[in-house]
Amino acid sequence: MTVDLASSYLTLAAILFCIGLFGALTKRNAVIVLLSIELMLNAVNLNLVALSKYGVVPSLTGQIFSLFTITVAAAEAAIGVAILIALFRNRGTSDVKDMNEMKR
Amino acid sequence: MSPDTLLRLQVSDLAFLAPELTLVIAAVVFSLVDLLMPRSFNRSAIGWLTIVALAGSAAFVALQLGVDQPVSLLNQSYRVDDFALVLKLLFLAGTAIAVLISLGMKKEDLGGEDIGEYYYFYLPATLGAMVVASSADLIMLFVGLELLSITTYVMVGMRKRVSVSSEGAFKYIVMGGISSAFILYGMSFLYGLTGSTNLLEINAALRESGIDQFAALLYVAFFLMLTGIGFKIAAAPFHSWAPDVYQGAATPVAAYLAVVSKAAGFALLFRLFYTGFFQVGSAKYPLHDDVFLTLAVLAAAAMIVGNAMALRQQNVKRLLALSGVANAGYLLVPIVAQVGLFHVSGYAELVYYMIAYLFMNMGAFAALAIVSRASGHDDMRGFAGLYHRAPATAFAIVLIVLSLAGIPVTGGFFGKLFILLGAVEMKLFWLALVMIVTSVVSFYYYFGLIRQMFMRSGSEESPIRVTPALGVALWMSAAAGVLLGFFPGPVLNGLERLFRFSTDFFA
Amino acid sequence: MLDNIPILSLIVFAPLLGVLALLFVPKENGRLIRWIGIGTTFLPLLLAGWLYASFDLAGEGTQFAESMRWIAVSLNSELLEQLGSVETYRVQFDYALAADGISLPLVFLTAFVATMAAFASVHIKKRFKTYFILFLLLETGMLGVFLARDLFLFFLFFEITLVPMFFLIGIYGLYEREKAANRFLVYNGLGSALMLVAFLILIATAGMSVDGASFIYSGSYDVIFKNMHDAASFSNMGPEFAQNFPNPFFLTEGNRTFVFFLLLIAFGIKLPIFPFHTWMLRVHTEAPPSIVMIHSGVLLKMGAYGLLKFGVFLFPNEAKQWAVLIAILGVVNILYGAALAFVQKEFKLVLAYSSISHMGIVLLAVAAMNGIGVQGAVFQMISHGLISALMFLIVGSLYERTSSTLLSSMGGFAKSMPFMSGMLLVAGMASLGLPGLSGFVSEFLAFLSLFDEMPIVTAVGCLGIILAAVYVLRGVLGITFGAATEASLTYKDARWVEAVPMIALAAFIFLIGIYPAVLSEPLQTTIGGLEQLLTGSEANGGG
Amino acid sequence: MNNYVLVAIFVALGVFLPVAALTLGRLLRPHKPTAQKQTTYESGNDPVGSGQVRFNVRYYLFALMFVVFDVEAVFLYPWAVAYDKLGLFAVVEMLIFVLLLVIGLIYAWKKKVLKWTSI
Amino acid sequence: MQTYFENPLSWTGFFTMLAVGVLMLLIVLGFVTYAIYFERKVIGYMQLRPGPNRTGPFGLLQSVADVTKLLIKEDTIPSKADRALFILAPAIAFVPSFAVIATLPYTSNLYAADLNVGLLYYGALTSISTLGIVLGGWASNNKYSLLGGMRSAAQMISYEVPLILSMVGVIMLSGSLNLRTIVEGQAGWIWNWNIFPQIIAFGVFVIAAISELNRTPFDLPEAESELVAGYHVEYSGFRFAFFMLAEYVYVYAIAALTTVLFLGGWHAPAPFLTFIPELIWFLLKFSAVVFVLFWLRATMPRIRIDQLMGLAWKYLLPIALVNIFLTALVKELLK
Repeated sequence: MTVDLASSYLTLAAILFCIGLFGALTKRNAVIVLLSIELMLNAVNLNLVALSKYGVVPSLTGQIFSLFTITVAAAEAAIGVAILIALFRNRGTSDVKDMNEMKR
Repeated sequence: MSPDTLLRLQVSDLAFLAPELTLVIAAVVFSLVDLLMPRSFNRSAIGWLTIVALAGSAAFVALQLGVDQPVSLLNQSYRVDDFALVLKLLFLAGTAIAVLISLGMKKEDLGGEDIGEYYYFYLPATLGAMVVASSADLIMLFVGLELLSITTYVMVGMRKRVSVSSEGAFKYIVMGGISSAFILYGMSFLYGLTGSTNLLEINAALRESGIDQFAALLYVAFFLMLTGIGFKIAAAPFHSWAPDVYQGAATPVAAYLAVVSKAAGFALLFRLFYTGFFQVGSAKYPLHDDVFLTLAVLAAAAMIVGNAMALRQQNVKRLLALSGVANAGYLLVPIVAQVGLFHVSGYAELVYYMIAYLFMNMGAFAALAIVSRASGHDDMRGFAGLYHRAPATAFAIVLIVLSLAGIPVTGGFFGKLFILLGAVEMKLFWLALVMIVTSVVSFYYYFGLIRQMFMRSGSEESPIRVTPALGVALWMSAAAGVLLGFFPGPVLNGLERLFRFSTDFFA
Repeated sequence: MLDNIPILSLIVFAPLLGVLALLFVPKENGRLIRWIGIGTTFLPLLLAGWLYASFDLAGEGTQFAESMRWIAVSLNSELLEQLGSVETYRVQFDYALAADGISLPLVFLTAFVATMAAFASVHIKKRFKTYFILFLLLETGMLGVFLARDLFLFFLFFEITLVPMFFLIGIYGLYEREKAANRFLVYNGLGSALMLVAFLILIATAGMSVDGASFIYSGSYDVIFKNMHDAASFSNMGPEFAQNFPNPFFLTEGNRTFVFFLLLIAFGIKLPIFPFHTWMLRVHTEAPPSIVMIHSGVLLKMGAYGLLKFGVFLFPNEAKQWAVLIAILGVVNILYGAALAFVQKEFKLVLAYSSISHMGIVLLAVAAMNGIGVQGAVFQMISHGLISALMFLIVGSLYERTSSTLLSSMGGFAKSMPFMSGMLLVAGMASLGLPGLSGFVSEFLAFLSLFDEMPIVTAVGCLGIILAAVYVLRGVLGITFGAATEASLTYKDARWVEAVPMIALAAFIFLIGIYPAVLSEPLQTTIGGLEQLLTGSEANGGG
Repeated sequence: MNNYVLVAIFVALGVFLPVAALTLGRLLRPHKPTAQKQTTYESGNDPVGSGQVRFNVRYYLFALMFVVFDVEAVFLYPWAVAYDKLGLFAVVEMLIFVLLLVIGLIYAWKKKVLKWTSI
Repeated sequence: MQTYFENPLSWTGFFTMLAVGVLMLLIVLGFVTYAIYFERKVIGYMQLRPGPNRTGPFGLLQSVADVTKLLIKEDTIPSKADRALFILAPAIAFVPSFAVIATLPYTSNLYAADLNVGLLYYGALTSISTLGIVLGGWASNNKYSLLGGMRSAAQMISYEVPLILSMVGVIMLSGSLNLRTIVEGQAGWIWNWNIFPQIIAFGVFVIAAISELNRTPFDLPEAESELVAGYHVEYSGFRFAFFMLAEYVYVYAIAALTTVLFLGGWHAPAPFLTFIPELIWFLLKFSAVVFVLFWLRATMPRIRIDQLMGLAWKYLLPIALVNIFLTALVKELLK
């Protein structure tokens, strides 16, 4: 592995991933939560693309993989927002803290 | 990999993909039917057609069973082997029962206006599960998994006017998204360290090169993937979403999540960790052993947490969700009890328990559908006095509950028994103890249902009407549970004959 | 003639005939249901009597053995292809029944107590059909436990008793019935779970046998028994195999102790041994009398039987090694039960604690680890089964009249109910071990057996007998001759449907007390082998 | 690589221009804010309520459609570039893929997503 | 130029590139200034009026004067607006419009950045401008601008789909995403220009492109009659100028892209006309496209919004898809 270059990309990806995870788990606004998940997936994309060039065995597969990730992320985001809209219509709020109708 | 060297799909290969194609075509056709038919058209027909499509697909799968040499399609990324075929049958059966349960329920409790969509959404979801079972490539695994997940997100949120449904769906999509990200992140490292997304190539690369050089990253990859898969199979400590999501989902959808979705998660885990990490490790970093030790700990945690939390539940859907958490723990045990001198992979045990789990869980949800149709809620007290209102149904539910609790002579009992036997063979005494003690704890809440039905009297005394579809689903599950209990031999022998570790995973 | 008839299967499954018949009777027809229920219990009783009569007293080992392959699951065929010489490798669970000297009297006891309890079921007032179906299922389970010759089958029957009991307690019990049913289920479930683990470990190790080119794991008691006592028999698998691999079927010293303790706890819960007894008190107080008869009379014996058969017979070395512990547990049981029985205000609780105390005597006898000890244990099991059945039968009848079992509310029944009072006295005297009654024989044997080994422990245990006399007399005399209330004079004596089983039970108590050979002779057939086993095991020990 | 340096320079210039122009503008233009000037414009009336009103969900549906077909393009582009090397089978595969998406379009059409009914 | 691309980056190379960038910026600004003048003149003549003719000779300084006016005009930010976003929005709209210029080739030797994914780069960057417009509409905290912004975004993303898909046919013909390679593939006679084999795609492309530019007949986001001025109601002074600037830079970009993709770029319509310099050919085609855009504005009425969306999804998108497979089919048949 071309350690230097790869590791800087990987570090960036790791940071993005952690920010995304933090946001997804702690933010109150549902839209931000969804965005955070997108951030996590994009961190993965960065990782994949970086590793496809600087990995142990460089190959194109990583970039192909990232295409699929992008697609899936798009679908997930689309459905996430759709569900959020349905929820907003029922509940009138997009605050994650208000999603507690089902505690027991 | 230039395009010229790609192993392309041949027309002759389509025969191997017949089960999947059946579902795709059916989904497309049904969606068009649903679109083009007038409003007066009874959408239940689509439900029945869905069952027909599932049966057709199952027939194709059954025809392929018993392959000597697995078929690899699409540049080695898609495998038709017995491991996958058996699981596919399982998925299809589970889906069919879920659809059957739906057919016995009120339209408003499922998808309301979108009942047509509701029915044919089962097809792509199941297709996703089947792809997961068959794929030997990270990309394919991921795509299959996401097809399943994303479809189920929608299915959970299908009841747009019901607030809990949307809430459950939102929680599900957030947790599902996070878990996908974890799995992907782990996969990206695995890819980076081997330069391939093919599981066999990954395994070969890791074994050849030795892992000392980048062991840390490999461990990171493993734990990331495990976390993600832990979410998907709802194993503790990654189970927190399950009760909420199940409660929000329509009953058959919850059943689908509990059975098919979970089984697909196991297919993923089994294939990924067995093929990917088989005999990978070095003296300094015994990755392979660590992987399975971690899984053992996860199994124990799931069993303990799931059963402990289920004790307090009054809502049956939440209860079943947590029972599903515990069952995820049980199902992990045969995966942990892997290759030893006289024990090769717990595949037969795993699948046997999955079959039993399928029927008992589907039966439990069918029972819930019957009861909540009458009472209008999912609470435990809806079962009160059921013995007086519908004795036969109560009896069937007893059979199902016995199977869930693992009391002989039922499928659930034998499932657990064989899992335990495997664990004991591998000298995993502590895990066996945890498993059995926690399943005794589960008696308390499973028999809670029986207490309600036989020892309490409900607010109403009028007989409960059981719709034919629900009745069939319930009795079929109960009967299957009992049959599996009395005659476990043929099924297990069949599984044992079909599955070959060396060919199914490494050919 | 008997060779051709699967008599043991008939005994076990005879109650199911009743279940089948009951399914077709409309539930409104209470009378018919009762008669079918009671009538059915006579089938196994008669068969068991016949069995007892035709048991070959001169024979050794098991008799009337039946065996049929039930589940055979081939394992890991994939590995075998590489091994070569082995053709099949499977787990096999047989449907195997057999009677030996220990199970024979217990089977009879079960069938007998069940019939008596069926008579006592006249006190049941609701849902007869369900009641009798469950009752008969329970009987099948109990009979199966004592006859099963396969570890797995044993476990199965053991578990089968749980579910009907759960229902019977939960539906027909008193006010706190659900709690009692839950306790019962969870405790016993735990016990059977631990038992299952122990069994599975045994099956996966000592359960191995080689039959030609087949490797078989089985739960067969005989195979496991043989393997446990003859380390060399493991190697009946071909020599070339033994050379190539370390024997994977070997139970290490630690493992053996582990399994032994699993079994001790598992059966200890059922027995019940002191810290695990709380569930049993609830069952005794909350369950309907007929069910308590079964429970106290038979179900508790399943624990003792299992401990003997699996704990002691399969692990004689471990049992010997820990005999002091078992003995101490026994003494604790005796004294604790007796002491608490003394202070109870509820007659049912007096009886419940007395059961704990009496089961302590069984433990004590087991700890002796010799022939007389085993004999004492079985005697005590039978004797206590009969006595407690009689006691609870009477208590049930009394409760129907008085609606209370508080000692303070009962008294002076000798006048209004002379027959029942008499029976109560008989049971009480037997319980405290009056010579000529069954209790004396068993207690005598138990203490005698242990005296050589552990005189001090035995002496302390004997204290329990004195205490027993005190609490039994306090309870029984209070009820019969104590101060009568006004109401107590109005009660009617036993109806014939109550009287018949009382007389029958009392008759057996006398029979064993006067002519113990009726029990000891069949016992000898099994104990003979045991003596040898226990003395010889040290030489062969270590598996 | 250097191509991208040039691209970066273009982006930087693109950023630089507004910054420079607006900074320059600040020196030149007058700055006399009054409350009247800073009210939200609502055709001369006093503004009512918040400006960030809830807008029609229809916009979201268009966004969804866009995502679907934009992502389709992500797959079509590499396919188109490598088209000469892929052969007829790839055409059929892509045809199936596109047909599935067209079914999505028909779905949206039938569900009246494409019909613009309000603001 | 090429040497700087191939060799390792040096300071000389960097400053050369910087110079190129600044030059392009100036050219583009010049273009915008005179495109506006040109547009007003064209429309003026078409409507039988002279157009701007007071400031400078023939009114040539009219646009300069307008820009100056905007520069010294007071810049108000509504008190209710989201200040940070309000300031950011025009820049977000403008930056990508300028950045896409980097990849456009003018002649076989005259180009800025030679990206092998040029077309993808173009498509990716242009969609960012939509964000600027939505942000502007949102940040103003004004109902008109919000609706205008949303409408504009809806329109732009709707037309982006056929725009992108119409280019797939061209990519299939040339087998590359590099704009220079695409132009190289159109050498020779005029019928080699992509406009002929890809006439369907060209039609779709032009319609979608006009709509992307928010120009008549698709200028609904700024429909004065109902939305006052659309997303930039609240903008004044130079911030407003940047929205305008972005729009006209896109006119430049689209015109150049149309030339490159469909009109043969710098190639002469016939081999014997190659004596005329490539740049001239390019500029001719480029100017023609720009003229057509202005011409359309003078001619067409604004269409209704329901027609607008219907056109994109119900007609252009299926046509674009059909075009892809027609191209594939024809290519297979000709093989």
